[in-house]
Amino acid sequence: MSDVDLKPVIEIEKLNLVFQTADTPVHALSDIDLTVNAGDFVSFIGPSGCGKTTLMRVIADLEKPTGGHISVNGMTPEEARQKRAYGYVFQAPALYPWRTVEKNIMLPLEIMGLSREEQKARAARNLAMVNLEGFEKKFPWQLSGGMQQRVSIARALSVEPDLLLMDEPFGALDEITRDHLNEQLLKLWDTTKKTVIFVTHSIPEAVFLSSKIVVMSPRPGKVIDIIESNLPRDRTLDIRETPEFLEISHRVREGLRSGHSYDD
Amino acid sequence: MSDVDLKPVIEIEKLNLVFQTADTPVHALSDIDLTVNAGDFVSFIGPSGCGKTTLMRVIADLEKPTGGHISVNGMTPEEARQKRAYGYVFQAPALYPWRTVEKNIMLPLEIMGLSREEQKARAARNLAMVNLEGFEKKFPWQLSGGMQQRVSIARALSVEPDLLLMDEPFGALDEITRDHLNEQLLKLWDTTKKTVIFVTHSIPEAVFLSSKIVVMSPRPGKVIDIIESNLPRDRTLDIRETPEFLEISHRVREGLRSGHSYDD
Amino acid sequence: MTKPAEISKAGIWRRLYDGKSFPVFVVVLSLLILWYAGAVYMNSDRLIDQYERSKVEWSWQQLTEDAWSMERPILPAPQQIIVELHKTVIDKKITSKRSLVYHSYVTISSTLVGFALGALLGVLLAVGIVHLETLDRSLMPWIIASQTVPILAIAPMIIVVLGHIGLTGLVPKAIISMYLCFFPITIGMVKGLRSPDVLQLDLMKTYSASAAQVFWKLRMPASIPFLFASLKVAIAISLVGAIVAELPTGAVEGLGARLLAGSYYGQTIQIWSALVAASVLGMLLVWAVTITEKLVLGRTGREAV
Amino acid sequence: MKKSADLVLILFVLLSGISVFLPVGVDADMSVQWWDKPTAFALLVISVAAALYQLISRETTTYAALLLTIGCIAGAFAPLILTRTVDASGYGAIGLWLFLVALGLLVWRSLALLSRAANGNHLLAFAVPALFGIWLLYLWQVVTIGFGIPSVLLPSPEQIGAAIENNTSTLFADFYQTVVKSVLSGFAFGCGAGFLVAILVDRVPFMQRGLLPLGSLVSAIPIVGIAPIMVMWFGFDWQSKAAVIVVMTFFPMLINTLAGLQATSHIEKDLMRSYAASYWQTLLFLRLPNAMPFIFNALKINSTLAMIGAIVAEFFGTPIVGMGFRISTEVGRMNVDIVWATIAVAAVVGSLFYGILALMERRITFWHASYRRAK
Amino acid sequence: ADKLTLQLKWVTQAQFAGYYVAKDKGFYDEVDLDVTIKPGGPDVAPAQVIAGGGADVVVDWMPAALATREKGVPLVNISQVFSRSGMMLTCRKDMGVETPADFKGKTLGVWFFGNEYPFLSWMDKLKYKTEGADADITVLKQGFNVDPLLQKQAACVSTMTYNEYWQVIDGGLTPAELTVFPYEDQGVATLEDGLYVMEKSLADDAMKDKLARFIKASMKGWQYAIDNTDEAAEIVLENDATGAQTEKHQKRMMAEIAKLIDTENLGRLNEDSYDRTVNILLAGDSKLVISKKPEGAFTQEIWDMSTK
Ligand SMILES: Nc1ncnc2c1ncn2[C@@H]1O[C@H](COP(=O)(O)OP(=O)(O)OP(=O)(O)O)[C@@H](O)[C@H]1O
Ligand SMILES: Nc1ncnc2c1ncn2[C@@H]1O[C@H](COP(=O)(O)OP(=O)(O)OP(=O)(O)O)[C@@H](O)[C@H]1O
Ligand SMILES: Cc1ncc(C[n+]2csc(CCO)c2C)c(N)n1
Ligand SMILES: [Mg+2]
Ligand SMILES: [Mg+2]
Repeated sequence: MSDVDLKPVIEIEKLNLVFQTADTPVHALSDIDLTVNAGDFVSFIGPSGCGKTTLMRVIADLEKPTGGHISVNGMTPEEARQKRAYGYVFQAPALYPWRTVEKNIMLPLEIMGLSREEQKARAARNLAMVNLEGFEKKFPWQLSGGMQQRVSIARALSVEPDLLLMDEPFGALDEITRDHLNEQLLKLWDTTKKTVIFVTHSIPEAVFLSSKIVVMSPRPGKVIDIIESNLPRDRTLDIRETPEFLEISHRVREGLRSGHSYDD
Repeated sequence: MSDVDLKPVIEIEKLNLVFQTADTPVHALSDIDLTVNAGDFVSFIGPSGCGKTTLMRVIADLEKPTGGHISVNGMTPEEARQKRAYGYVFQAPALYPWRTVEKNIMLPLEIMGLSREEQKARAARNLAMVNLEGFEKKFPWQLSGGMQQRVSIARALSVEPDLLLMDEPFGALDEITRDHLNEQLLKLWDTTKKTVIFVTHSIPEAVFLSSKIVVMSPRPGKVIDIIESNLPRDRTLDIRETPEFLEISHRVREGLRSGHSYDD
Repeated sequence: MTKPAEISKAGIWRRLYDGKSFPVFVVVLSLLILWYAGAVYMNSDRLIDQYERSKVEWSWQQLTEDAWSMERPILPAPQQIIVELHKTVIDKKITSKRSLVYHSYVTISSTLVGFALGALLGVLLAVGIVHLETLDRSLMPWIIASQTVPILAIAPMIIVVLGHIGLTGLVPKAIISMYLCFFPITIGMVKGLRSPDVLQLDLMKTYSASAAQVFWKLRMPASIPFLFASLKVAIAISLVGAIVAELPTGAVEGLGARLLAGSYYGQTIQIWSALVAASVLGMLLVWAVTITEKLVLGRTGREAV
Repeated sequence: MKKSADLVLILFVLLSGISVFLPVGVDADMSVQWWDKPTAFALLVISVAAALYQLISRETTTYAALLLTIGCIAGAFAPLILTRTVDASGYGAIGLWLFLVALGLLVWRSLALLSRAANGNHLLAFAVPALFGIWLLYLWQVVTIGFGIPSVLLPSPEQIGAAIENNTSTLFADFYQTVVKSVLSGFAFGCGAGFLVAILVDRVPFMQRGLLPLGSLVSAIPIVGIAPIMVMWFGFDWQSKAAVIVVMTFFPMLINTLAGLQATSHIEKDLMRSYAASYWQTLLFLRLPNAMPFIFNALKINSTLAMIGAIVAEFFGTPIVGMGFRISTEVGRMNVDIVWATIAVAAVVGSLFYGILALMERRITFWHASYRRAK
Repeated sequence: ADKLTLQLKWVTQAQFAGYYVAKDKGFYDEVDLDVTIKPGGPDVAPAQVIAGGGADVVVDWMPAALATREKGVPLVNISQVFSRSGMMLTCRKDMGVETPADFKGKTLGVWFFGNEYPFLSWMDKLKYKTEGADADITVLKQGFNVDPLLQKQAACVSTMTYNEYWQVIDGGLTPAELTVFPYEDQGVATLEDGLYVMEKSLADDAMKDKLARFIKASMKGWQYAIDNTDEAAEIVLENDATGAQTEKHQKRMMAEIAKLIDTENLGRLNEDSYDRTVNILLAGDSKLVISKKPEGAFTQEIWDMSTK
């Protein structure tokens, strides 16, 4: 477990969310219980449509739960959002096409009312972090999909939030780039002691990054396993060959398989 | 090497393709040499932008090379296309939103002028193959991204082509579904003796599926390694723990890394 | 790869063919030929009638010649219009009441005022509709209904009513022009202001941005291409509106008055030259909007839709 | 509930309170007060009571919305009674106008409540714009009567309604001539031609490059200019009106259809290519369905253009029947009520025409993203 | 100077020469008036303009003015400039029209917008039905010009002696090829251009004085125009803002206009003509224009004041 103090950042109890659609209601989240402590790196993993994004959106106050209780930093999600308590990386890049890369990163900073210099400085710092120096003045459509996704990561980081919500941020990237960014993210987490909530489809990625892995299953979306990882905080990619790593991977895979609808 | 006769399906020699863009020409494919034999399962792997899609499109006669020579089934790609020699799964689902799932699958069959019953039968068979029975009458936008991608796979299979071109067909799927479809595809390949050309970002997937792995590198897009796999044709997922598998994986990773721009 | 020299040599025809001016030239040329033929066809009835009543011998050649030079033709020949345009655009002093430039100026000024008012009204309505649910629900059907009222038919009454409250001259014409042109702008802007997708809006929500910030940083820039697309439609409409509005003001001056006077005296050539002037004016106005669009969108790095 | 909403209601109560102490009309040179007309005064009290109830309960249910609406309607009858009973030559006075302004606030509030309740409720979703329209008609009525506007300038809705009732057969004959004969044929021919030429031109890109720039030239031609020419060419009956409509509707259809045909994405086209589909198969299976939203866009624009075109063209020579004829003739005869009756018919027919097209669009292009938006 | 606005019935042309001459020659200034002349047009209803307060005096035709009066806009004739009607039906002989009996089954062009009343009275007198399925003649709402006749779309069109008739001639037809039916000859002539004001203007003495001065100067203008037709036509041309009128046409028009005006008691309404007009409008069964004898539709008071 992590070596920082165990102040809970997110507390979720018996959370339920039902979408009212035209035909039948969709029970997207069912009786979710979860606590995330300060400094945790929590990964959500589970088949498509199991509610990972929805749970993340509830935490971010982009979706209202239909039952149960949730608090973020001891406040309601709405208050937390108004306090700008988190940074959110969406599943798609969501860059504004009329703004350059730099201006896109500066957008939240403008809204927060930071000084021009500070905005510029933060944009430059975070662009470097995702290996995109020199692309400041390009427009989003001049970048490849993977590069766009990296810009959106830089944008979320530039807010310098204590809580980082990331929804499949590395989905569109090839393995090498992905490995590289995994290491960068881990370094950032280790040094800044942020709390990170992370959605992924990749078991190795989840195991490599997380201090806690939440395995979910669909219809209705629920948590079927929570795996605490005792891998050291300062890990490198080599750790993926260790037996501890493979063991956790195996447990995640088993959890996934049991929650899956294919029974072959 | 595969046990079917070694009739070459695709022969590519010194193939070049330069895109004329507004500012500088992009050398997307440079001196590609490649032979694909009947019954081969060939995977293209390589970093984003290395020309995998472009090469596939040249084979499908969706892009004209600017130099070199290519033949498909002994014909020019154009003739092969007009003979409807292949089925193509695009990187995006490309379903028509005004057609139901079933109608989307029937589209190529309508164009080929098959009888109504035959169309229906094939649609049903292939929907079952991708585990989407019961979704016939839904519209594409009522499905999740992964389901849409599976419909597009069913559509390509319904043509029952001898040559199957698949561009990252499983990109949007979670690991379990992906494993499941990998197995299905392999079974199909093994029983019908199709030739498959496959693009992926995932090393294990490439190794698990292929009889031949083509590693590419970008700027300009070229082939840097071709790895023949001697794993048996009828493999199961367990094979991923064997040393042979890991050895091939390692060789692919090395190839990828050497062609990659990050040198850390 | 092909060498540049080869491209240019083999491609001179290709380039003409693929370009814009050559196709336009060809189409215009064929239209002109059709036009001349049409002029002979349409005017011949009356001419032959005349020949027969005055019992003169006539030949086809004479018929063609006469058909292209009638004083009050049913369809004037293009060169007659050009001569008339030359006479009224170049030869006349632009302050003269017989100068088309003068009349165009009169029409343009009410067009531009009407367009400005229409753009303002259109954008304001759209902003209201996007931000206030009540307006969205209650106003939209009536905005559509408003356009099915034949404003041209009630223009005279509008002029009278506005005259009653002391608005005369340019203002009533501008108001009629505004009434016609605000509609496409409202529709386009509503579409544009609503074009940001859920994700783009959610992003703003995660920053807990104020409504004003969402408007200025997201909705407004997202709507710019839509705005320009509708402005192009609207400016042509506002020209038509200004011309129409000139009729019931006593048809004193402006292209509309020219059209009407020409029509009143059966001066077909005058009608056609006023029509041509109006169309060219319309094209210039649309072109001006397109240029502005290029400038604005160029700054934001986008291309026109 | 937000403060601004309360403010609106408080303002209403305040303004109507003030109006009670002001004269509401002049009757034979005597100023009339609210309490001279007990029924009207009672109605005012009801509307104020409804506002006060809402102010206190602050409910946002459908029930509360309906209650407030009833208050509005009750209040609205008061000025009607006043303008009717106060001597016709005596105009409304300051108190009446003040109350009308106050009533506007109340109506706004009740519409806001209703539209909130209208989410998912089809009946209410229809009622909100209908009530708004009735409110506009109502204002028109009260203002024309209250300010004593001469009916040769602007008749009241009541007079217009009477004109419609008394002239049904004329109005129907006009409708038949203008809409059934001119508009429908011109619309069908213009849109059909635009569509077919678009498909033709799409096959020959050369024509497209040559023709499109002329499109903006033609769309800037004022109808008042084409109409006399068409009458000269096609005679004074409906054919010339249809011709004007053809000219007006042709290019919007052409341009929209072309845009629609080109709106297919690369990947969708590549898919067809990979099936070695023929040109016509691609057109039928892919490009036409994709162009449908654009085509409907043009149809909707053209529906309003066609109505306006037919009516205006009738100013330039017609047989003595038709909506444009009626409007232009009756203005000269000072029968402005018939003019407005015809305009009302035109507006209703035009809106119906548009509405039918919009419904068809919804049916046919149900798959388009604009109908799938969640909220 | 006192301000006064005059709304014309039609576009600037010699038909209204008197007013333009009075303005140009300073006759209005002489009586301390500042007159604004508003040209009309096909869509301008003078009665509507005056009811809307857009003018103090309008030039209108009597049938329209009386009809308007019945509709509740109390117009009063204060001066009648034209003593005779200039309206005619002009027909093509080659389409078989020689007498009114030939109208049956033909298409006739008529002006509407309130100008159709004399025609309808005439047809009523001839016992022709103009409307409905069993109509004896086809009526066509004539546009702004005489094209229907030139193009044989109609057998007859309405013309004014001073205007459209000459357009027919300019259009290539000769007088010998035409049959004309002046309304005067058919006994259905109604009074045309007269000056009308709202009843309430006559309740105000200052206004009455202003009107009298206006009549005085206007009639001086008309007298001058009749005496100097070519100069008058040129003054009209100068005032034509559309720049569409031709000198030839305006001079011809001015000469014809002069023939319609009696210079004796210039501008005074002849009460016999008034009665005839009213009777024509009241004749027949259709009662299309007015249904009862109008009261107070004219006053001689202003004209009398103006000659003092
Ligand atoms: N707005 C909505 N309306 C109705 N149903 C919804 C809505 N959003 C999500 N759902 C449904 O809720 C369930 C959970 O969706 P969610 O997006 O959270 O899945 P996920 O785990 O993020 O999947 P993926 O891995 O594909 O991103 C799905 O069944 C989905 O269809
Ligand atoms: N139509 C085009 N015009 C110009 N350049 C293009 C075009 N299509 C592709 N390219 C360029 O060609 C190169 C190869 O692109 P390609 O799509 O084949 O990459 P890929 O290997 O499929 O990448 P990914 O893994 O992201 O799908 C890229 O640099 C791309 O920018
Ligand atoms: C649409 C139209 N309506 C009425 C008239 C009739 N009119 C009014 S004033 C006047 C004198 C013309 O010289 C005439 C004929 C017309 N011509 N066109
Ligand atoms: Mg998700
Ligand atoms: Mg690709």
